[in-house]
Amino acid sequence: MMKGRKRKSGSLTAQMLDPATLEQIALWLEGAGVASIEIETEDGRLVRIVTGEDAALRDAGVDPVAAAPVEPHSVRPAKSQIAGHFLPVHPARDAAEAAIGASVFPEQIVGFVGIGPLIMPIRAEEAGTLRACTVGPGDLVGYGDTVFLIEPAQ
Amino acid sequence: MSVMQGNVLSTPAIVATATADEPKISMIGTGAYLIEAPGAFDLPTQRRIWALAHAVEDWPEVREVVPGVTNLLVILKQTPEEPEQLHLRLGHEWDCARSIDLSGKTVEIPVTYGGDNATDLAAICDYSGLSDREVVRLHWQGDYTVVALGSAPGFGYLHGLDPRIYMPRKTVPSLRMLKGTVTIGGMQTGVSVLTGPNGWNSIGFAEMQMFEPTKTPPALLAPGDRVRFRPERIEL
Amino acid sequence: MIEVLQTGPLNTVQDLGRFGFRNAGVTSSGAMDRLALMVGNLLVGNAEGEAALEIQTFPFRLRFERDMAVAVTGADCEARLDGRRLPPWWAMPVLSGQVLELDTPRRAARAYLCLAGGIEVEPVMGSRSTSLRGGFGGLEGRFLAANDRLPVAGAAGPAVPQGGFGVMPPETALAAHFPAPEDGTLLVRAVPAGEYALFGAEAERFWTQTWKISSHSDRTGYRLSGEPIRLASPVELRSHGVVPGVVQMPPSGEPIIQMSDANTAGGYPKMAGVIDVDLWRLGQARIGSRIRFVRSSIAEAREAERAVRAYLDDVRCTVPMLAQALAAMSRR
Amino acid sequence: MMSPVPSESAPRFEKVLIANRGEIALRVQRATREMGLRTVMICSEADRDAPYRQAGDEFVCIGPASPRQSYLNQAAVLLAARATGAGAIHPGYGFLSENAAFAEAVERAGLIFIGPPASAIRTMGDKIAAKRAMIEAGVPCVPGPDAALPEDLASIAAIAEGIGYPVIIKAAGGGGGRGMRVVHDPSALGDAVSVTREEARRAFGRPDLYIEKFLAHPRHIEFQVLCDEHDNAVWLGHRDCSMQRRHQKVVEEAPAPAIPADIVAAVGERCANACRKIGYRGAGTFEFLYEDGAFYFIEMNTRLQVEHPVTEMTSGIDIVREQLRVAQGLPLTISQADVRTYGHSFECRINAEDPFTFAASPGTITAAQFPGGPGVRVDTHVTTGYRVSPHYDSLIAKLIVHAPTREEAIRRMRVALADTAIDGIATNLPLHRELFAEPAFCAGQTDIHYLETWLGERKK
Repeated sequence: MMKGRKRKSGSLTAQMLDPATLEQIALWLEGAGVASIEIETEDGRLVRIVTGEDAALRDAGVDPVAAAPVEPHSVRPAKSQIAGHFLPVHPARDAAEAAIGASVFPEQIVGFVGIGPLIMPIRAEEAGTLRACTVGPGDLVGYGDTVFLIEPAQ
Repeated sequence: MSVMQGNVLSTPAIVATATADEPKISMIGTGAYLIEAPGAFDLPTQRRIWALAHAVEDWPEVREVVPGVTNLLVILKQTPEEPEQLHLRLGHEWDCARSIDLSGKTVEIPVTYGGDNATDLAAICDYSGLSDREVVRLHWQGDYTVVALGSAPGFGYLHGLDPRIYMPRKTVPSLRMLKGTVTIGGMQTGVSVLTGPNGWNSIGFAEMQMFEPTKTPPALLAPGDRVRFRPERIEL
Repeated sequence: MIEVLQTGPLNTVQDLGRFGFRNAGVTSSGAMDRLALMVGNLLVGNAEGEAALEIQTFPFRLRFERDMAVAVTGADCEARLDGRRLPPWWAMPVLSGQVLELDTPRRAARAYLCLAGGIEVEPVMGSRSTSLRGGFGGLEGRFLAANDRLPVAGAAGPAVPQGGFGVMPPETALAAHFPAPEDGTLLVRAVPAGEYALFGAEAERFWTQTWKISSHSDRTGYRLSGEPIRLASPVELRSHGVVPGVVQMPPSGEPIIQMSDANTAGGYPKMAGVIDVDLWRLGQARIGSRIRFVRSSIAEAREAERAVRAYLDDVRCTVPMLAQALAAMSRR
Repeated sequence: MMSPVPSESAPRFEKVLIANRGEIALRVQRATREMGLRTVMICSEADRDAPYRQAGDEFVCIGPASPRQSYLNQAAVLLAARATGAGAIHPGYGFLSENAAFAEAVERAGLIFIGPPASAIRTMGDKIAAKRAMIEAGVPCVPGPDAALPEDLASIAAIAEGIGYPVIIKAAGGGGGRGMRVVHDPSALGDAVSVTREEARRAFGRPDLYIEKFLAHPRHIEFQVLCDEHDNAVWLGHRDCSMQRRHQKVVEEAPAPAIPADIVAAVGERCANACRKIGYRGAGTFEFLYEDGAFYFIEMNTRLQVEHPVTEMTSGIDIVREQLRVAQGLPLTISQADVRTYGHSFECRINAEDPFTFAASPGTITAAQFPGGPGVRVDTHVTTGYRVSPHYDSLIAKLIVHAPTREEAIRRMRVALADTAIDGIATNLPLHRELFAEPAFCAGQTDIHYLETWLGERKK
């Protein structure tokens, strides 16, 4: 069953500037060993999110030397094409189609949206690395809502 | 598929069936009732089963009926809402069922008795104490009635076998009995319709097509039909 | 047309089965997992009973010879379209020349490939199901072989959305209406049948023990292995009609469950009948896997049937909605 | 037949999807929440950041900005309801509110359409069928046969005589002044018929002509009705919506000034009866032209209307709440005997448009200030910083006042208008301010041509 968590869909900018989301993204970045990330919003603005110092990474058990170097380039969203509830993993499978940190190719399915008895895919628009998921399992997402952040391949 | 086939060719050695005068009505799963007539396997009982089949097949909840040997399987379109009610109605219908004599056609089947396909003839002779000629004669002189079709497409269970040539089915079935083999199983006889494992005893061979899927009806025989075997050749 | 490039044995064309000829000894045949077939058909806009391919031996590869919409349901075979991995229970448009590959599933036994319009082999006695035993129906009454080409009818329903879409698998969507497996043992609901009482106290073991599906199992029936349950003296019945789901007890004492290609007649004592609505789950049980019978009732069966019906209706109603919504969104 | 009244404890639905945007989405949502129901609000990409997004339980974007891809995308609306588990859909006004096919699709999907049955929407959407149904129910209609005129002039003259002069001859396929001729006396009939018929043949390819009573100076008067499933139908008084430009209402008031109470009551009763007769359900409006003490039915709006607040102010009845109750299968909270109207109410539609050229004025509102005080109601979805999208209707707020008398209500509206300020975009506030200073308007009883004439003269 879907979790009935209240979730508002909104623009990427609005989502980015939400303190809770910022904090969450920072956590993911830390988890991925990434120091900062720049996100291009739909109105062309660049939002840079910088995580704590190296010390914070060490505290989190992440070796800063091993942290992937992140060039200051933009991150692309993978969006839902329809309103429904986010399914990170296909209900008949044990694992996600693509894990955070994995490379994805254009059109690859990275997650799902459940609409009653049906399921719609969320796809990567271009090749890159799946960096973060911006919504929780079972959350209500809308048309055009960003669900994943993908760092494009060079 | 072979493993599941042996059981269908039954000889009523020990028969667990209904009590003296009440039919036994039971469900198989959620969508079928089996009505088993009381008493012996005889034509009057079988005719009453046919009458029951005839009465029930047009009930709106019934998808198909399958007459067996003194029994009737009633397959429903869906799981009944009130299974007890349906049980009672079937019982009542049996009470009302009177013998009907299906005005069947007469089918004459040319048979080559003996020969390569009559691998069990010797065993029947041993069991009955009759000569092979006697066995063959008693078989083709018989006047048979199709009791039911089943076990394989178009296979008819024939009633009317001379008790002198009753022969229990084999404990070890033949692995590849040819389609068209004329066989005896217990108190019944028939012509096999598929090539494959078979526990009945072979005494001859018939060329006649018993089943053609594209024909209407696809099966040559129907319950109530009369069957005569005509000895075309006897190779002993 | 579709062309089979690679296949194992025993993969056949199946629909919901052939009815009305059991009294002539003709088995009903039809998909082992009828629910997967129905859902697959609904996804591509077909009536729920159109003919599809039942794939139970792998690997299986096939090429589409024209653009069409297809759905793969049932067991998760890690399907790949031109090498690109597809989620299970998935429908999508395919292009002429594209190749679909299905690999041995890790769970479940059978996958269904439904095509918009349905496989257009000639119906025999009202059905396109293959009767392997009878040698008719489906593709010349036989199982598929490499280089076979099968005709596909024109699609009648709305177009399947470009990017593909899926359906909540019945196991998830209907979880509340089916008993969950216990330690990997499939729980199959059944009601006692005609000769149940003959087994007396022994019958209890039928429910309590775990049975293994033996390797002598196929579309005709599943032979189960376990601690035998025998009668004091063997009983044979007069030959009578049987249906899929009947659990027979041969003298060996190990049950046989008749499946889609069930014999039309039998004479072994009948211990129980699997409720119809649980047969699709049994159809996905693999050889070597374990099952346990759970005593059920007609009322419980009806309840589950209602839930399945509601699920199918929901899918039928929502699929065109999704297609229309996406079509309206892509029109400028 | 009375259907059983469902108990309050087993509602037909617990979650309502509001298939609309802007002020009406917010209006419906408030009533829904008051009733303890949960809400799903949908939006297009253009309305993603709508200020009301925080108010409901769930808020979800269903498609791109273009209405056809979102608010008019029936399947997307139904899917959103399916995805969120909403049991009912409130269509508001506009968009899908009078779409019989949508109402049917909602019911087919097992959901409740908060509005009349599809059949009623369909009947009332067909002008001829609606007129026939109203004649049958005894609601007065514009005199004139529903059939094309015969060929011979004598028969036509007899029909015209029966209707009473002046009459209007209309070409089938004509409209907007083309292919129409007003005939004031019998002597002019022959020429008018032959000229119009020729025009019809040439311009529209069909020679068919229709004849109708011509109303020179009608007022637009409408009756609000409410019906439930238990054979109760009430009318909640009437409104005057004559202040129109190109059929767009600009100012509405309740009650309509200076119409004898007995005539009003007779027509109101017939409207309620008509509802019972056609099996109507929910809220609806009967629109009439009124001239020389007589009402002529023009159409029925099978939905909630923009101007419903003026009736709420004078009757004290929450129309949206009643709609929701009816959809739950509950009876109306009131019977006709309970309906009491009091005082006078005005509504000004504040649009994001140039007040006199009426050119749409999308953009960001840099400051928004709304009035308050006794008898003042503002229905709006905009706040400072709101971006008015070019994709949708330009209505950004409704200013509603209520006072014991029409004169007091006018004074109250003047103050309210003065206290309203919307910066950053052009609005029609200046038009409203001028109108409420206009003596003829303030005197009341202006006809449907008044505003356009006044605007024309103002230009000179």
